[in-house]
Amino acid sequence: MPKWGMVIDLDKCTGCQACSMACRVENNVSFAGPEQAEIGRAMFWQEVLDTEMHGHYPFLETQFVPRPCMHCEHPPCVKVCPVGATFQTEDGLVAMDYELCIGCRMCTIACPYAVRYFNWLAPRFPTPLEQALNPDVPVRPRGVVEKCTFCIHRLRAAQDRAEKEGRTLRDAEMVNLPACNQVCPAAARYFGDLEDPESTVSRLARSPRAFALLEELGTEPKVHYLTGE
Amino acid sequence: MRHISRRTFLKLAAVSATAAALYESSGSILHALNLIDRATPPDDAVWVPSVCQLCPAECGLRVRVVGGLAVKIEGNLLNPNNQGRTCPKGQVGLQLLYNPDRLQAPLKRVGQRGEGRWQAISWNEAIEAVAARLRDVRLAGTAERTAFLYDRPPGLLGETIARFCRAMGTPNAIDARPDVRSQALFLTQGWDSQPGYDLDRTRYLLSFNFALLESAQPTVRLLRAYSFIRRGRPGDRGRIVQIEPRLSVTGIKADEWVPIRPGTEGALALGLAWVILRERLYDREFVDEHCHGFEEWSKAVLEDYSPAYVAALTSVPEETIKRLAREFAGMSPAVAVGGEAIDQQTNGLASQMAIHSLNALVGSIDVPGGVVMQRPPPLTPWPDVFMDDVTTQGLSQPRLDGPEHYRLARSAPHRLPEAIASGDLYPLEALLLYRANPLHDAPDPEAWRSALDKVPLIVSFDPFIEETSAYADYILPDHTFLERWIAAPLQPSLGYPVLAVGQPVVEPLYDTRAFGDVLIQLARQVGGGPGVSFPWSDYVKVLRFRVGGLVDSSRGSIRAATADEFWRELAARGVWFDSPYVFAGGEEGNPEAWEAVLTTPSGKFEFTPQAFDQREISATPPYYESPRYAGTEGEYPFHMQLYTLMAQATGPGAANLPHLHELYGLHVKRTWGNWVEINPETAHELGIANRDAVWVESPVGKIRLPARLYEGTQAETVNIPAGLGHTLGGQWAAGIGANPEHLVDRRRVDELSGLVARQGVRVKVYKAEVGD
Amino acid sequence: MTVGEILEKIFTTPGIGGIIAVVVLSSAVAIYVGLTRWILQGGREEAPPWERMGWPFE
Amino acid sequence: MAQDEETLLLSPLTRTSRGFGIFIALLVAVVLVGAAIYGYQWANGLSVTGMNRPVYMGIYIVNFVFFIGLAHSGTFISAILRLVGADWRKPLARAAEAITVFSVPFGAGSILIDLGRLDRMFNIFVHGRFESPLLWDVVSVSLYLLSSIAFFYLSLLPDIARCRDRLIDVPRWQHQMYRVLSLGWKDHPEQYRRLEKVLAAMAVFMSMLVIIVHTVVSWVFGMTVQPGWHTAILGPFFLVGAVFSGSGAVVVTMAVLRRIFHLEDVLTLKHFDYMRKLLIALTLVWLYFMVAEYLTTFYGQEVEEMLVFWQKFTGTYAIPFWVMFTLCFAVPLAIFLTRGKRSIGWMVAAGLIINVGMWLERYIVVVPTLTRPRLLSELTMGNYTPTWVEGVITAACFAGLLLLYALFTRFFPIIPIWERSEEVEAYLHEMEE
Repeated sequence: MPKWGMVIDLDKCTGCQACSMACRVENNVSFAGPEQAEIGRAMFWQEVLDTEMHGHYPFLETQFVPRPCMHCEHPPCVKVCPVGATFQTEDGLVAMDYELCIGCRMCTIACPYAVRYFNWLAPRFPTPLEQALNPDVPVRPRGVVEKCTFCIHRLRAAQDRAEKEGRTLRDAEMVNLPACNQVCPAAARYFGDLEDPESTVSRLARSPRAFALLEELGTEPKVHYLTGE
Repeated sequence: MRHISRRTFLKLAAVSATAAALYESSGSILHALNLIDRATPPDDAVWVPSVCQLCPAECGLRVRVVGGLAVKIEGNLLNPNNQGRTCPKGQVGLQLLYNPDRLQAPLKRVGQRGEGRWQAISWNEAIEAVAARLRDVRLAGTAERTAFLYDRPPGLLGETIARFCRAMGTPNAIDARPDVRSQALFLTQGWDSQPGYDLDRTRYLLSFNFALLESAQPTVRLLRAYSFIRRGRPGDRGRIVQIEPRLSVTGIKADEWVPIRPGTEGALALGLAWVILRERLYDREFVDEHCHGFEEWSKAVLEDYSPAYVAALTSVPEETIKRLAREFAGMSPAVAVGGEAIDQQTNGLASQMAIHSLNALVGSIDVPGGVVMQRPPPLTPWPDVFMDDVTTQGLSQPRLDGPEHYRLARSAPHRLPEAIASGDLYPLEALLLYRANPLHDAPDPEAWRSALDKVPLIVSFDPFIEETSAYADYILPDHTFLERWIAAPLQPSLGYPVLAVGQPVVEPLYDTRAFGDVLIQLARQVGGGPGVSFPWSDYVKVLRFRVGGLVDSSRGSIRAATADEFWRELAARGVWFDSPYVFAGGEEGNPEAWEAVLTTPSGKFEFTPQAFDQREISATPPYYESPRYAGTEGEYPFHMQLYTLMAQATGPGAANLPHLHELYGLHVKRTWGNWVEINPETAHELGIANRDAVWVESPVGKIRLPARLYEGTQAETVNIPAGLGHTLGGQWAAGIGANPEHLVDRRRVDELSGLVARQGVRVKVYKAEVGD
Repeated sequence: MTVGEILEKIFTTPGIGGIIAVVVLSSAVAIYVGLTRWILQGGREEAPPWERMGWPFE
Repeated sequence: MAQDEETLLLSPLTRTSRGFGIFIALLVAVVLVGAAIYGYQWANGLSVTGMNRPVYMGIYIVNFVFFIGLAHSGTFISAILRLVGADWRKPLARAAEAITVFSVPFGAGSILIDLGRLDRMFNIFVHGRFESPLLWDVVSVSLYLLSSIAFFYLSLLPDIARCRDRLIDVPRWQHQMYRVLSLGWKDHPEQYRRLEKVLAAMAVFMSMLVIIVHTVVSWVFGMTVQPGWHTAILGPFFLVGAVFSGSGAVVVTMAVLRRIFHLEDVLTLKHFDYMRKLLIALTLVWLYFMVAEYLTTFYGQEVEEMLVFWQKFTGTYAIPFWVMFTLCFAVPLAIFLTRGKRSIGWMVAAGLIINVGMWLERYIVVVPTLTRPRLLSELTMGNYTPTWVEGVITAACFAGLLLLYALFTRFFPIIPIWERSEEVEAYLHEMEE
């Protein structure tokens, strides 16, 4: 059974946010609008975080950190969900069942990476914008929690295709898998099977530059980062 | 743990959508139903090639179309420009296509100008009405009284507009956004285009205010080049030095940020040259063989631009100047790149020349990792336009905007308001606007308004009602780019010729028409000379005609026996290119290529351009003069720097894309609107706190913005992202942010290039009282 | 299946938690009703007249 | 005990004063408004609250914790003091238990108000995962509610019977009510014996339940790894806080009853002095936990923990934090050591102040942590200001609590009669021999 993971090279990342945008469009995330965004209700399953500026003028430093869901091996969010609306798939993805979610938001406060978003409002796609919705992805109703799925719909489609052709997914096919990965202009992202020691991701994850966010919490994130310089 | 198959997942999808439908208190049932049936897996998905037109980079796209609806945009893997990737703008094209605020049919003004009362009319009516007026202007023998103002027309449409005007017999094809870097390259190398850079092999990138990771184009190519410099060459991480007045995203990602006084970048370049000359670090071979006027130039530089003097001018420490010069000369291949912001100073052209001269000094002209000359695709040239007396007579007239008032200007849009208002030269009968929105993009909207009032006929082709189109008498709405054909040559970057071709990915949503087609229909409707000059029935025919050149060249990525076959293949792939680039210099360089690369009168790189002498220019090398700013230092203590963010698209409707607003300002954490960056200490002295509302006031106007205390700001500058602050243009454009263009004094102009010194404005900043 | 696995299942399997909740609460109700009845049954002889109309707790 | 005292205790059940009527009307009005506003929230979703990302929990959750805490007063007074055999509790026992029975529902209700999809509430029983602290909450809180009702009702039985027998001239429906609710209680010694037995047994059980319930409430936060929450002290601290605010509430109730029912000679200054001493102890214990928690955090100096720490001590939440400290510690202690000794008025003031302070304490526990999530970025740094909707609904919850309480006192003797009557004492005495 594969373990899907991602590697993000912070040295290549240019903070352009194409990943955030591709994710939104691919996953039918609606925009919050000025007022709602101002009070922190904008949703970015894949959000680019900008660390605080440090150093002394003019030698200032900050880092852009693209942050998808870490798809932890030990996800704190899954533990606290009272109804199993968020769960771990066999291949280690932390998925959501929007049908079960009761909107208690335990998962949102349990996730140390703040990757989980709550639908405070009904999704907004003023006509005819709804025509651009991705037919492979459900539109989440108001009152439930949603999050990055590593574009599970693309992954499953690719797996089905491979299955028909009687093979397993090739490392080369990964470049088109999650939308954020496919779009990255700096090619700073890599996606693939961490179980396969030969895959690009597992090789990069072993690099001396590799680290993960909040490793100390023992969540075993499946998103690894490569440091700048 | 559960295994969730794609099918069950989609089932969940469907169910959730139903739930959404049932639960929604907002949103119509129809809308909800729509969500449901959209949540079933598509079997008829197709990918259609297109070309992005949300910025001038024109990346190749692939659009996923399901059941006749466009549902996702990806990059076109075959296009060497963006290699299957896009920037954030590229992702939201569908929000333009399916934008609720699009015009749905041609409009005729019924109320007063700008009053906003319109009447939908048929295309035949519209075209006949406009054509009739244009015809009258021609028949009166005053063809020059029609003017066409355009702003960064996509693909080959610029040429089409030029031909249209020429055919109509008017010299007034006016570029609303003239470009200076191509003038610099024209003077020094005889190339009338911007320089390209072979960045993938550059080891030292000396960027003078070049927005490598923000607004510079071609965007995706540059982002890719950045990551390649960093990690594409094991063991050689490259070095990027960002010289600019504000710490931009590029500066953040660069190895070093060198803050500099706005407008003095040229002086710094000359200071670096001084060190390189004095320490004899320059490429003698290149200078001896391929340069003209070097002696004269270097003498002048060595006399006037000692590091001490330059340090005083630029506020860059003397030591830094020396170090940068040595690094630049020592770490080859190195390139010096001048950004767009430098154009927009009163010394823009001279500065760009000074910066580009550095490349010649270290022999980085047309060598791997250096400057390259972007070759255009071998398109079939246009046939000559039909010249009747009216046309000839009209073309012989002086241009309304009078670029000749400046030594090297090709167009001077900022002079139009007076020219039109006074009518001294000749009155303007008709003004056509394509993607030009002077009431928002240009300084002094008042002057523009009173000028527009003087024009009997104003026609706009905007698919949205924006500030200027609101003043039009007729709006003939263009398709959005996903509904029309386009052929776009690559912007200067890779060097070898690339032509991206886009086609309609969906049926037009509304009763709109492709601008190219409308232009042809107008010409034919006007009849006479113009009709003859446009023998093609529609724009696709024009493209097929021009692409014929590629077929005949029988070069590049597509070879085909017949033109039809070639066209089919081109449409299917969405791109043609002819790689690799052949360098003139370097080890395996091809010396014959020099003739093509250096097309100046001397056939050399001209430090002292002979083009100047031809135009009787008194200026002496290196032509640099200190910048002149609008506003006095006493009254207006800050330099205002305008810049463009990655999330700022261009063209009509570009400010009406909600997704882009929502990730607008990453580095200052502000979305949905722009802001003014202030140095924290300075702000403290002014009693301004983060997020306070402040007034930014220049000698010609003032705007209200939220303040952002940003460490990457020099004490004597403030920075404002430009592009927002629309008053019209759609529900997400109007009233979002403030428009700094209106703080610019259009009388401050670069006397050489004729460009308004958009960056040469001084402002004062003070806290806004509650209520005002 | 080891005890550990069983325990894990009890905690992690969706539905079991619900069953536990229902069982606990309903048994509590049962117990309290039982106790009440037991208390009331103390000294059921010489029941006052108004008790004769047959009350479920009789 | 004297016949006339019993008459006195039953007197409120026979007439309604005009003031009382107005009071009830007011409360009903507030509750109805609250209900309407909840309808508004239902229609527009939680977007009408001030909650956002990352502050995913607001004053609804604060109310939940507070009401559950308040509830413990009753159980504490009646059960725990019953165990230690403090007889002076007897007159207040019921008044206190009433607080429990009427505030737990609003605690549980607050959670439902906070749900994004109330329509799917029953998924908790259909798909419930016991690994989730929320399940523990559901079980323990509902169990607590059931048990308190049973405990309360049983101890009320004999007095309902008394009403049935003594109050013949009340309206028919009221008498009918007594008849039904008294379940045919016959004042038989054996019944009293069994009742005493059961109550004694339940007292033990309830006391344990209090501890479990409030610890579990704290675990909703404590089980996450968020800074400021992920500490073992949270449980005990919540418990102490609960008993603290509960006892404060008891003092207030005592005074109110004393005034309304002229129980000057039933609830004497002596009783208030007992409470005073108890509260002094609790104030100090509260301080002890306070110091223990924050000193540990401060000494450890973990980056993320300190961000929350400073949010409370000097940051956005400094004002509520220090107000909370003053109201929970400084002011009450001062009162108890000085004026409180003699003046019931001051005791009441202290009781109220403590509860305001404790509500603030819950707020300080819940919100600041959420404003400083681990992954640092201004984009995920939150602020939270409750909206008027949350305000109104909160007010309605408190009004609802008062309403139920007032109605109870109107129809049932709020001071236990049987537990204090000589006859019963006598019976039980015989039993022992």
